[in-house]
Amino acid sequence: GCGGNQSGKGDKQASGSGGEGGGGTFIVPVNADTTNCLTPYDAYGADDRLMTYGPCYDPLFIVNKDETRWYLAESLEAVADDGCHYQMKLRDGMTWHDGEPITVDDVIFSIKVLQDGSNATDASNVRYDGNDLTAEKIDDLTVNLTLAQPYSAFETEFGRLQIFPEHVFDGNTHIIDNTEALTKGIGSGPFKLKEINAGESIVYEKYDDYYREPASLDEVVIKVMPDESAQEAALQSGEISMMRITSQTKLEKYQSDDEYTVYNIPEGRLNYMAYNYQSPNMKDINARKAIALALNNEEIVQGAYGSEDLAIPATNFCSPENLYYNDEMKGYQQNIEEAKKLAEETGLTEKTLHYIYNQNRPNMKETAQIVQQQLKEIGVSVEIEGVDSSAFFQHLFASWITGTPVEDTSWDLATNGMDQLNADPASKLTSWTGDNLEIGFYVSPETKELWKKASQALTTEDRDKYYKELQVQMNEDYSMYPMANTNYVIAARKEFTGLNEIMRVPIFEDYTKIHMTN
Amino acid sequence: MDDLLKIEDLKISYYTYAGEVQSVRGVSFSVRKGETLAIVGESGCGKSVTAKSIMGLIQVPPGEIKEGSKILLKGKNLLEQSEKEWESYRGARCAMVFQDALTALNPTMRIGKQIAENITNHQKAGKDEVKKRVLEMLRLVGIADAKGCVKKYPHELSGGMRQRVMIATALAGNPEILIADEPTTALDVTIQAQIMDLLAEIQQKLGMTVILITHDLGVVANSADRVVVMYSGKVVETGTCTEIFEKHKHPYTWALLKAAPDMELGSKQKLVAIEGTPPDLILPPKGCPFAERCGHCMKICLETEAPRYTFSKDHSVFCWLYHPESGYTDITFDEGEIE
Amino acid sequence: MDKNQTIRIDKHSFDKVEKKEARAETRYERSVFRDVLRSLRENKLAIVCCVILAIIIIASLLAPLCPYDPDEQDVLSKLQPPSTKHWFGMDELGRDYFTRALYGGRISLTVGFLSMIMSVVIGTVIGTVSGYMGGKVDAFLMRFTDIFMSVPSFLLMVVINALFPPKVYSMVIILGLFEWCQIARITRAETLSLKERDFVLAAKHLGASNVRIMFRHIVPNMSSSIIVAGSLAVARAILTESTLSFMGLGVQLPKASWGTMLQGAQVYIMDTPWLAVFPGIFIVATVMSFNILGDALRNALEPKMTK
Amino acid sequence: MRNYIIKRFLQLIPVLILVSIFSFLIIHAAPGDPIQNYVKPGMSEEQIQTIREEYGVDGNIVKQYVAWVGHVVRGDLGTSIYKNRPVTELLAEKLPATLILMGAALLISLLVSIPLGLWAGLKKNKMTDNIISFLSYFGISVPQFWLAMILIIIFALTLEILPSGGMRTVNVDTTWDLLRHLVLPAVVLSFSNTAVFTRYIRSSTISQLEEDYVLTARSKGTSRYRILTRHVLKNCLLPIITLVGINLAGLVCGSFVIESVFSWPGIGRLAMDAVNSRDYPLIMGFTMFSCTILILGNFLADILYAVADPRIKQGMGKNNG
Amino acid sequence: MEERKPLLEVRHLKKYFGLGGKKELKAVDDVSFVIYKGETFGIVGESGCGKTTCGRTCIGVYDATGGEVLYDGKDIRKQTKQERKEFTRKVQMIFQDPYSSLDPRLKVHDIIAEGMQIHHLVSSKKEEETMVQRLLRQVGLNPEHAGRYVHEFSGGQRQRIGIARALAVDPEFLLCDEPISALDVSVQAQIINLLVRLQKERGLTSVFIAHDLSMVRHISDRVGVMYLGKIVELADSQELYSHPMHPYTQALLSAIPLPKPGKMASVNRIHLQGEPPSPVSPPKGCRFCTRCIHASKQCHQEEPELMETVPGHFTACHLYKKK
Ligand SMILES: Nc1ncnc2c1ncn2[C@@H]1O[C@H](COP(=O)(O)OP(=O)(O)OP(=O)(O)O)[C@@H](O)[C@H]1O
Ligand SMILES: Nc1ncnc2c1ncn2[C@@H]1O[C@H](COP(=O)(O)OP(=O)(O)OP(=O)(O)O)[C@@H](O)[C@H]1O
Ligand SMILES: [Mg+2]
Ligand SMILES: [Mg+2]
Repeated sequence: GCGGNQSGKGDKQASGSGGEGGGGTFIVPVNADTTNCLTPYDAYGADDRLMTYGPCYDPLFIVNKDETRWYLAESLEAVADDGCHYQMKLRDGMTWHDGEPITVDDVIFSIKVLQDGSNATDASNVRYDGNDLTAEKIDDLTVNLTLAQPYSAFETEFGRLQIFPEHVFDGNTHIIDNTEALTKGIGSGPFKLKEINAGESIVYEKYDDYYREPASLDEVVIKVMPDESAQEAALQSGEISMMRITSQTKLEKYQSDDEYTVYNIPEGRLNYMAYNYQSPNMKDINARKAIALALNNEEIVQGAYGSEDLAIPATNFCSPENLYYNDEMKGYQQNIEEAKKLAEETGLTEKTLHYIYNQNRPNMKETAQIVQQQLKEIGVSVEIEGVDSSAFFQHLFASWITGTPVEDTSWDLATNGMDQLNADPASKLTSWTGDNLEIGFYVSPETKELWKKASQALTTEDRDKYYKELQVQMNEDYSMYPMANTNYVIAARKEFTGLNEIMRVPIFEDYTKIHMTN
Repeated sequence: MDDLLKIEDLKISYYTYAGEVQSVRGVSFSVRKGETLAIVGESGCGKSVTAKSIMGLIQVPPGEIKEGSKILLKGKNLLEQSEKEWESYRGARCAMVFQDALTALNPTMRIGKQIAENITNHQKAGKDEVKKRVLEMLRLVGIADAKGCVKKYPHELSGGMRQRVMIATALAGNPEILIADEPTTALDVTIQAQIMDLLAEIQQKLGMTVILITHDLGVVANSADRVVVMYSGKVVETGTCTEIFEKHKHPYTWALLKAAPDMELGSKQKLVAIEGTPPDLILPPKGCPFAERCGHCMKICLETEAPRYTFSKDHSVFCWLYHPESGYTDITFDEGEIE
Repeated sequence: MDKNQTIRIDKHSFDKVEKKEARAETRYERSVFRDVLRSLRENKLAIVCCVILAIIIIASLLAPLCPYDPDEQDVLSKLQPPSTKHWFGMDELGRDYFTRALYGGRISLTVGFLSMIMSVVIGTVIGTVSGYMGGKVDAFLMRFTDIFMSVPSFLLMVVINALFPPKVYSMVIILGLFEWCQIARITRAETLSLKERDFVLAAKHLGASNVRIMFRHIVPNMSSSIIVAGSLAVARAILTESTLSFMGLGVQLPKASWGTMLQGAQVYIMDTPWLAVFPGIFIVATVMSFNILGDALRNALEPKMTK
Repeated sequence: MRNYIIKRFLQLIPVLILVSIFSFLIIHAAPGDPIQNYVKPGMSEEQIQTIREEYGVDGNIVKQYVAWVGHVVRGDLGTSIYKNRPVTELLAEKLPATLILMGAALLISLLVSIPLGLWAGLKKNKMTDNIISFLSYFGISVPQFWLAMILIIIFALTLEILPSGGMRTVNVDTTWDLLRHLVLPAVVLSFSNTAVFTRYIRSSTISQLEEDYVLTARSKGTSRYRILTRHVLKNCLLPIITLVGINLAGLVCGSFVIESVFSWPGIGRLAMDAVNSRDYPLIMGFTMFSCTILILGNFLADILYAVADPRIKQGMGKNNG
Repeated sequence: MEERKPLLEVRHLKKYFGLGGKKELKAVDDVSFVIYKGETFGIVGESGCGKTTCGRTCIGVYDATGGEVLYDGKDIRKQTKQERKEFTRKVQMIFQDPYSSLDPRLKVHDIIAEGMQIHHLVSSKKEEETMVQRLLRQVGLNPEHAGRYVHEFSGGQRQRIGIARALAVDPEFLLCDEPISALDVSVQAQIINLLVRLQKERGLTSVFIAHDLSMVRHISDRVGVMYLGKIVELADSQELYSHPMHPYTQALLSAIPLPKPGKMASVNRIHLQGEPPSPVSPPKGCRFCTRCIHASKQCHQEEPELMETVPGHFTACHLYKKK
């Protein structure tokens, strides 16, 4: 059978008939307009982009806490034990959507594009602690990879690279201006591009020559829908097939509604509150401690998220999804008396702290307001300001972004989130612990030292040891306040199944797992 | 008597925020076929309202024509007509020319169309026929370039031309009665004379009945057969033109005539002024409306409305001075009498 | 002949009445203010609006009398529907929604009023000076006004909003900044016609200075237009504030304005619609009342209508 | 007439220049570095500088402005920093959707407000008038986004007769489908304009009905209906032309919100994205674009008005304020 | 009256209004006359012929486009600031429209006192009050009227307030611009009587503008007749009315409808043809030539000058050239 809109109302084709063996159209909403580029060279950190590229491009392989899943790559082996030399093999017989074979040349090309500064993209997949990964072709399917120094997160980072075809760009690694090629969307994944409706939607259709079992769905549509309530309306009217849920009310509503299935997928994300180490108000460790002790994390999570399905209180800089999660840590315990005392001693009570949050992220506003209220209890007044993503990151990561130390004391506290799906925290820490690149919160010299050791350690045991120490150290430094480990919760129309097997959110690693039933 | 139009006890009020404005308070007079009847009186005395009521143009929510008022056209009470009947009456049997021709013409409609409307409203006529008649009308009112005029908009014409167009419009329907409400007030003396001549000429040609409203006694003297003098919503004196100008009986008529300097005498003597202002129509005085400003005011004038005293077939006056007991039985107003 | 049988005539009826000294004037006690009041009183809708506005304003002023703290959270009872205890229910953080709506009214109304005052003052001064002085001054000021009229104000409001921290006063400034040009236009047009009026000419010919003419003769004579424009400006400012808030550019948390409340409610609109309904109704009722009052005032102040 | 048009047109230029300076200043005064989305860790100082130059965001503001104007004169609004595409191209791409929406909204406003306004004016102070007036007050007072949310709940979710957002159903490309998607956003966007127009037409109908020429027409025996259609209508509608010109601003700005709530792929959302990402060239491009629309709209309205109103045509050129 | 001292001399006065573009409206075009101390000078003419403009330009309310106005021998355009202020005190005007010439937002007291305040003619509030009350009584209003707003008054009363305002600064020259044309017949005489009385009492020099010829005749010593921005005839009023020379004056006088039935027919009515031309494009030659029954070829080409045809009687017409 096939999907389509022959059923009743024209806009309900998402829930239209799919045959036993599959079919159907799966419509995914994204918040930002991603229709202007279909080449995954700039996907870093932007959820919407990740979702957009997902159906069309496959990663090389994905390293998870428990397993490694192989996609375009067949194997990755260390060819020396200095932690710097690897050899990767691609699967045989894979083709791009235009029929050209997928080879090592494409891998090397993709690496070069990312490393080419003129493309202005993030190279963290292929550049580690400032040093480029080098690749050397052995044959069409084999490539040798060399690192400048050992890097614990290499496999995690490199594996998720979504390569793109060299021939489309005629081998020219400066691709940013090549609008035509960028929107061709010649990918390696289970779905190939059917049409782009600028600003509206991207329609992918099943790619029959896929190197694995072809997908069960006929089509995947990425639909641009910035407004959350519009998304919800669309979900209910069947115009989209699924949406992300961020509040307890909705969770309960969809859980109890037969029309929908709710999937609860850990996203390995930590939401934390940063103390601005540059702000004079936060320099004193006791000031940070006062704040940490004043907060009741349980209540914050309960208030802002409302359900364990959405988030659990975090105790620790790493998330439980992380390889080196230190599960012995308990987090900070609320102690109002102590907090009051410390706040008075450090003079916090006389000041007004400035708290910023990213208003484009869910649950942050609520968190901020609860923190504000809780700090009021110990006599610390806080003014909060929601800023949009770009301005927010400007505040938090100015030094990191520009590569030079930037003095920013306009804020004291900030809530942010970081995803740690990558099983190894190294890549995150790269940015925080580079030589002059402290971001947002306080990083002590001891922490830096520990990180260096951890990321360059060669054995898992060593890494585990150092990372666990690191977590304790950061806790003692009061370098940040871990708040919540969140889940990615999806409500999907009930005819779609298999969403729990997409493995990673929000990337939707494997669209072939999604089926449509009647 | 061949009264074409007879108005009996016409009472009209307007309801405003300030209260009920009794614009017309029991006016009666009649118009004979073929004559020119002038209504004079100062501003706000109810001349226009009376005229509008004859055309059935009183807006009913703010205004109200009181019970008992009658406007009889050949014996038929117009006030009992349906709206449909009014529509076929207006323009065809009775037409009106307004004071300010600029505002009275639709600014965004060509002259020709505005005139033609009066024709097409009342008779089924072909396009060419209508066109011909429009041109004929324009020529009748003395517009030489009738063809060019048809295509113009009102603002492109001078004041005198507009007034002519107004007259042409009114005449286009071949009405029996033409009401001219201050047709020349906005115009200069020389143009005024032209327009008045034109009206007289047309009246003679077509044998129309004309009701001329004005406050300029000079205009009246030159064109009216009979005159109705109004003051504060009431008729104070009626008579033929000569009777009014030479044998006037009402102190107001007299004062009105004396208020203008005499061109003949030309000396710098003091003008005869009527002191005070006309009464407020919201709370009109219960006696004679002019009593407060009248040099002959008697106690009874302030208390009771004056009855009608008739002096000839046409001449009658509403004034207590002519009551046999007043002691003024035979009054002629000389300069010395009222100071 | 004589139809006065019913009238009693006695001997003294025909006594001549001596001409009285110019009698005290006939009753003319009508004042503009009373006319306006009378006309407003006749306009039932306007009365209803006055009452609604009065209730909203007084309630907002009396907000501190509410038993609840607008910021106090009770996360366990969040998103409760309206009940006798919490009239408008609880919001997403378990705060009493009624109390917040009242405090929100304080902000929305403050923003509305202050920005109105700002735009009225700026607009009137610029419009009057421009219209009265004419020539180069006029050309300059009007080009200046044109700029404000021609830029897509909303976009710039958004940008400016990012520039200033979203405090109440910055909101006021931003709204005032883009509202005055309308008023400047209106006052300029009126000034142009007023300055040709004979009484201005008379004052000028008496040697009055420009400032005196502008502020003693012209501005008072435009007061009705200014009042009307002002009432509409309040309405528009409240609406724009709520739209900005809705776009996430509102006042600082945890303070609420009706707009920020709506923004918060938007996410929950499917599940807890009352969160959107209550502030929405407040906005509509207030803005509508100001609009209706503005129009009623216009009618009342229209000289044609009063006489 | 021709001179007037030319003169009036030339007057637009200084306004556009001033607006551009003004917007440039404001936009560049906003905090946030436009290229921060663009700079990625590990980039060198020179690379960053190159990028700055490329997007015209280096050097002092005067230099930036001059450079920008230089490009604009050549029809080049620069390259969007965030989207990395020519601004003109981006605008052109989104323009049809916005124009469809704005056009539909305008059309609805006029189609609804003209009969309603005339009717209300004719039945002044009667029940119909009161109801229409109340509705139009409501229309002016209701926040658009709020109305949008409510209408979505009613028509898309409860009654399920209209789609809740977007411009087309995926894989369906019919006009009918487009119309169905257009209904709600266009209605919401037109709402306040409809209300304003209705009020305006109502009051101008009332005042036109009080004009002397109506009395003249009646004295010719013209029926009420004919007076309304032949005499009053045109005179009432003339001022609406200007009103439409002025209200274009409302349409452009309204589309910001509406397009976001209804996921309408138009220019408004592009602008919001641009603001959020401090995409200076795109913001400027958008500002200049909508400003041009507004100015041209008003210009056209003036000309149209003059053409349609015989009184003005003559005195044209008289007011050069 | 041999020793007549000129108070206001007008020489070749021009006032054009720009209509945008190159078009100009020549409201007053090359007008010269003299007003002597103590006299009343009347100006008549059809509406729109430039009477108001002429009057206002003479007293400096409008800036002249050309020509000069000498007041007491001094050019009013070359006044110092101080002189200008003094001039605004000495020269006052009364307006045509009693409704628009009084500020509706001010009380009568403030309207009348404004001039005194500006020129510091009173030193205290008390004095100001007495002055205002005296003025009100002088113009026939009650002192208690001072506390009212103008809209509470009738047209005639308003015109009195306007007169009181003008008199408040104790002027020596009064421009009366159609002070009665907006008033009812019954009130006109009141105002005229008042003006005549005040002029006599205060020895004012005045200009009286009207289109009502009989009123002008009643009040003026000398009269100028305007047509389309020009003075076409100027003479003693007695002389002018009894021996009008310019065809236009003749037509004008003959067109006045006399309130005597049958009178009109006896006078030889001159029927003017056509409409007055627009001041934007006045005819070449004599302005009146388009409507004049005597118009000759010369009239269409040459503009006649204002000449003294009879002693004290000036006419601008080619008919009288030879004399
Ligand atoms: N539509 C109206 N609403 C309220 N009052 C009105 C209306 N029309 C006329 N009046 C009042 O009725 C009275 C008589 O008015 P009318 O127009 O008949 O006077 P008039 O004699 O024609 O005066 P004029 O010479 O000024 O034209 C006036 O006091 C006027 O105020
Ligand atoms: N401010 C102005 N701008 C342009 N034209 C003007 C202005 N004032 C007067 N005019 C024109 O100048 C001419 C003379 O006007 P003015 O008012 O002096 O005439 P008037 O003789 O006083 O007429 P009326 O008897 O109607 O008062 C008229 O055609 C008039 O339209
Ligand atoms: Mg009248
Ligand atoms: Mg004049």
